[in-house]
Amino acid sequence: MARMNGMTRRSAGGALLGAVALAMLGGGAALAQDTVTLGAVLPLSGASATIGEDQRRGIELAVEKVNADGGVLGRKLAVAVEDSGGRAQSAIDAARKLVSVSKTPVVIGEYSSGNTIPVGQYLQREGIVHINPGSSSPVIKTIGDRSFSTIGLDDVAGKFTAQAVYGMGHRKAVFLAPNNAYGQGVYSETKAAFEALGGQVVANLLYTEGQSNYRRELQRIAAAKPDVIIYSGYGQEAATINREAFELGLSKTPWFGIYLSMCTADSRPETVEGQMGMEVNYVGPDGAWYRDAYKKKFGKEFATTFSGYTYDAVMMAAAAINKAGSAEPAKIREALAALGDYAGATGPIAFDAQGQRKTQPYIVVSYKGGELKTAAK
Amino acid sequence: MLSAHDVTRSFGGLTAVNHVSLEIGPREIVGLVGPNGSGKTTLLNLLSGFLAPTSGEIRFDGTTVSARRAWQPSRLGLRRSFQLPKLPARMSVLEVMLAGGRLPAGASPWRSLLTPGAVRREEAAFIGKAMGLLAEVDLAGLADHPAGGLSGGQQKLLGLAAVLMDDPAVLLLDEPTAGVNPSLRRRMADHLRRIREGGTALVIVEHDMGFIGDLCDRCLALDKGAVIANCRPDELSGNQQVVEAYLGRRRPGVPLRIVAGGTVGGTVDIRTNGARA
Amino acid sequence: MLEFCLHVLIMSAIFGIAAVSLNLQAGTGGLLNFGQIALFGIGAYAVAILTRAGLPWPAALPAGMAAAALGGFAIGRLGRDLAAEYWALATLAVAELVRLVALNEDWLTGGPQGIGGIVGLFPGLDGVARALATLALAALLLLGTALMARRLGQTQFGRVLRLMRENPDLATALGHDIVACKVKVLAIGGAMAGLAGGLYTLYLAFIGPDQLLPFETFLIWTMVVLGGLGNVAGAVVGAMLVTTLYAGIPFLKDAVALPSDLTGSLRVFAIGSIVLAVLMLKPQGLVPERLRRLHAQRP
Amino acid sequence: MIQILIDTLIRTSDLALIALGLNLSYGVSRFPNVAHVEMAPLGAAVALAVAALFPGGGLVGAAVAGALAAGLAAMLLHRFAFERLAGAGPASALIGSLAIAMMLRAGLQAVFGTRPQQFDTPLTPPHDLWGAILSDLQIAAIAITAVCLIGFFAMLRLTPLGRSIRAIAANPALATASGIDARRVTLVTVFLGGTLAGIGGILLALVTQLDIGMGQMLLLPVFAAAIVGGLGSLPGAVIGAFAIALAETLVMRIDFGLLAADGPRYLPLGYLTGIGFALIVVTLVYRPEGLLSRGGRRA
Repeated sequence: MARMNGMTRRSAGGALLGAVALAMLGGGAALAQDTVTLGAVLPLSGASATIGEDQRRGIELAVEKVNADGGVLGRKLAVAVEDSGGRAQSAIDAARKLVSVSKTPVVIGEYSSGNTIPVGQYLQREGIVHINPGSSSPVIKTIGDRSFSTIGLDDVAGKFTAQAVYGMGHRKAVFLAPNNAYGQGVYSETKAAFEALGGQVVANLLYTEGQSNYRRELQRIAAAKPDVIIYSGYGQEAATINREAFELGLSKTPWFGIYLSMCTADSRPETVEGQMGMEVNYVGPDGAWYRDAYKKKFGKEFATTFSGYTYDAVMMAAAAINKAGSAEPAKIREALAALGDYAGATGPIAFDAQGQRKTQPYIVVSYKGGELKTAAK
Repeated sequence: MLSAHDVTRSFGGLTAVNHVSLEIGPREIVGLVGPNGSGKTTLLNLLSGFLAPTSGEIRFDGTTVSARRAWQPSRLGLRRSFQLPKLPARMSVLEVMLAGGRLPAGASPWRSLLTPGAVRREEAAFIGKAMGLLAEVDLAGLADHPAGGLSGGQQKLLGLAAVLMDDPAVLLLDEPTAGVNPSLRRRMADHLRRIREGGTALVIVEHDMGFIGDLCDRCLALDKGAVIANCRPDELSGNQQVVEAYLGRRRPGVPLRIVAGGTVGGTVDIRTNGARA
Repeated sequence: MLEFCLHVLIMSAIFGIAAVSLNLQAGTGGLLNFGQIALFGIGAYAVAILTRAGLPWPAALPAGMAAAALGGFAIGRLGRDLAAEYWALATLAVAELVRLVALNEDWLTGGPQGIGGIVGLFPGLDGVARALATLALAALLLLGTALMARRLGQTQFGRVLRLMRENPDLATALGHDIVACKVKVLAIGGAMAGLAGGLYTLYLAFIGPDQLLPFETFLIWTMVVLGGLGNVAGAVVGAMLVTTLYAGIPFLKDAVALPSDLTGSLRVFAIGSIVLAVLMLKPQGLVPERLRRLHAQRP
Repeated sequence: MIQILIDTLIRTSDLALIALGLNLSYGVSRFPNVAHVEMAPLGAAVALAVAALFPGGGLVGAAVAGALAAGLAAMLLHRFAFERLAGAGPASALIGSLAIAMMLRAGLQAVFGTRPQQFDTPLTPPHDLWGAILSDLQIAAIAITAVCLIGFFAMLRLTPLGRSIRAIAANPALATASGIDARRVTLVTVFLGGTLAGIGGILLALVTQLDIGMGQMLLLPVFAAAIVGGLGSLPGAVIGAFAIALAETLVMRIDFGLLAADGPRYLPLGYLTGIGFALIVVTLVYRPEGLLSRGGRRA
């Protein structure tokens, strides 16, 4: 009897595995011939799920735009999005699935440097084009010749921020950012540039994301009595921080947000009134359309800046495929490298010799009356 | 061999064992009797090093028994059994026996990996010994059965047999006969006598006065944590203090119910039992 | 497809080692180690740091194992006389502290960016050949670990561990120092987990603090619980099943055309429900622990 | 000084109700229920949904609905999962509760999305209270927490239900023998525990925002509070929450630079969340029964 039982259980387990195996085969066949499919690995679940979802929406907007404009090579464009769960291992699993099963010539991803680097290294080995839309760690440069970034790496953003803040006359700054690859990278670059100019970063507060309150971080800022608070945060944390800063009376000190639209997306307008910050192109004369398009489609401001970079990644890949006249990875790589100046949602994009975004024309913006406005240089 | 010097143990405000001193000589069989809650099991736990005394000292074979190293007395030859052994369900009877033996090669992770030959030889000798002991308690046929699947009485016998794997010098037994059927009980007494012949001293906590009377050279009676009598078993019923301890404020003549072993209860009238002894 | 399958197999083997390690601690020894990923992580980071310093991997891997064994020793000493569930929570807290150190001490661990660009296994080989060589190495090490764990389970050491799991008082009464046993099994389990972590780092050429989240410990527990606590083969089977399922659920999404933002939740939900179903319907797992019949083996 | 006290009180009110609910459930179910903290986002999410569906219903109505939903969920989980799991021992129950926590989190994410949401509460300028700064909502949260605590302890002391709960927590067998319907009282107790966690979650969401992942962030601080106070001890949970809050606030504000006399030097913020973990470890090692224990020191 017990034996019988064991047998049925075992065969039940077998059936489950069988179903998965069948799905694996089916997944490969499901891709129709009249589409060109790119791949994307994004953190749709786990700690960075908000960002991953914003990235996915960027892809959705881009695919719609490309197909409305006639698709690629006369065929429709599709992007197969896989979830990394924010785990390096799942990210690589996903990339492998895209490459060896879905046969995508381009894979876009991920957000965390910790996942982007191994995914990029894997794609490099496989000869597949990798476009990084979200990680700004300088290590990305070393991945190889098949890896491109549509996001400016930390050194560019840090230098711009330092100059802007110094130019406003602030000398004593505190720095507040999430304790992750992004926050650390942008912190060290900003600090170096700001101190080279003669300023001083008196406190660096890299906070753990997802906390219920940030009073202790903010109390430390108050204790340091800075001229300016340079900060960055994703919609959710930034909203809490801004609210608590307001309630602590800290909003009297000038705030400077790195990617201000991201910092203010979920915040109450009263709490961020008067904040200054740097931003990519969304507010500028030729970038606002992206923000409007996002708002129109999803009914809300984007929660992070990362949707625009991902949008640009898909658009550039599509442009490269059209230019190459082929969906072969090697040809796409060449076309991407030779694409020249591309007018993206996040401003003009051109790659340097290492495939990284050469320049990023940031702008200084301010938050007034519920919206972001370009500030005088 | 084993001695307690002015040992006291209290739990919170309650004193379970109160200034007890005792001495167990070689090859002696000593019964530990007393009503429920008189501190017998606590004393046994103290003697075996499972509990630390609040004050006083317990010495075995020249060394102090310390609760911080409760495993040590057992290695030195002072072993104990449990009222309810609760044997593992996923270990065989023979495995439990082997666990009672001292197999240094197999117990070392290094040697068990690197010297399989030595481990096998060591085990072979102990398996022989274990089968012999199992035969004596009628469990040889169940050697490969799960130990936790045995009946309560069989588990007790197995617990006892496992303890004997290491030829202890002093054996502390907590109610060895509770739940064991009467025919086995008699054989167990014989068996314990033979163990004593082998050079082992025994301390037995027991409610069955017949069993105590049959077996013990000497009895210690406890009440409220203190030793109230130290005499031959047959002198117990004549000891006014002991009788009072058992009967308490009850009217004489009312049979006294002594619950033994938690799961198995028995009604024992101390006077009839005493008379039989 | 072939390469993807090889990858899943390599991952199964690596996590198989981690599962065998946890099975030795939890299945055989009854120790609810909820900080298993810390031991894995110590090995992973040690190998990453050493190979970055120029040590070749055959030297770095044993060093990583030693570091993780020390970690196991430490958490064993820490919980000397704690009750099982309390100790479990303590290990969870210790694992989080280890992760915080990995996250914050960037001079050593690279901080949130982790350590990348590690010279991995078999740099001379390419593509499928490299995957095959890696798989052979990982499978060999898994086999070695499993045989070792099985052997330890059969001898007196394992018997005492099992006795300790079910009745620590009885083990003590029979003269076994259960604290020493606990520390030993955690050190051995630590070395095994460190091996898995080191292999993981070498294979992916990367390690970062996100790999040390408590969720990873839970995945390893899922493997062991699913396969059957106390059975070495069960741990290996569990590791294969969970790794395959985890890698395979996205395919299910393609077949059934689920929106991609749901698959993430679905995957986590599926893992949770498998564990729950096994615990409630078949608590002994797919490959239950068997009784070791010593007597019958001998004439 | 006042500021530190206020900050501590705010953090205490984050943790106290949820920790109290945890210890309340532990008292009757005897295993550390990891899924308990997920009742906080669940309650808050339901409250938010109700507030959105019935805009006229008012905040109080929505909060009551959310709290009751959390209590009901805790009770159903106990009735259909934990009763059975606990029968297989605390290890199964612990792992099972981890699995359920994962499933709840994944389910909440699937239904409510990953993006945090806010209640529509008025934003008021801060008050200056003898140099300490706090807002109306924070005052309200502290006050509501205090009222809930007082009400709960009064119920425990004064009502027959409270006496039954205490009796079962102290000695289930004896309580059953004296005629208490243990199963029913246990279910009611678990319901109360879930409700308390739900209220805690709603307050958190009111003061800041609803983050579906809030349970994960609360897990260790809440367990730290419960363990520091003594698992199962009800006043202990509140005192433990206060102790954790005080430790976090103090350690983050102590200027270690004063000792070395070279400018302000604080503990890196990255370790803030580690304070709770460290306290768990320290408590378990030196005083496993918690600050408030009846048994006194270990032998």
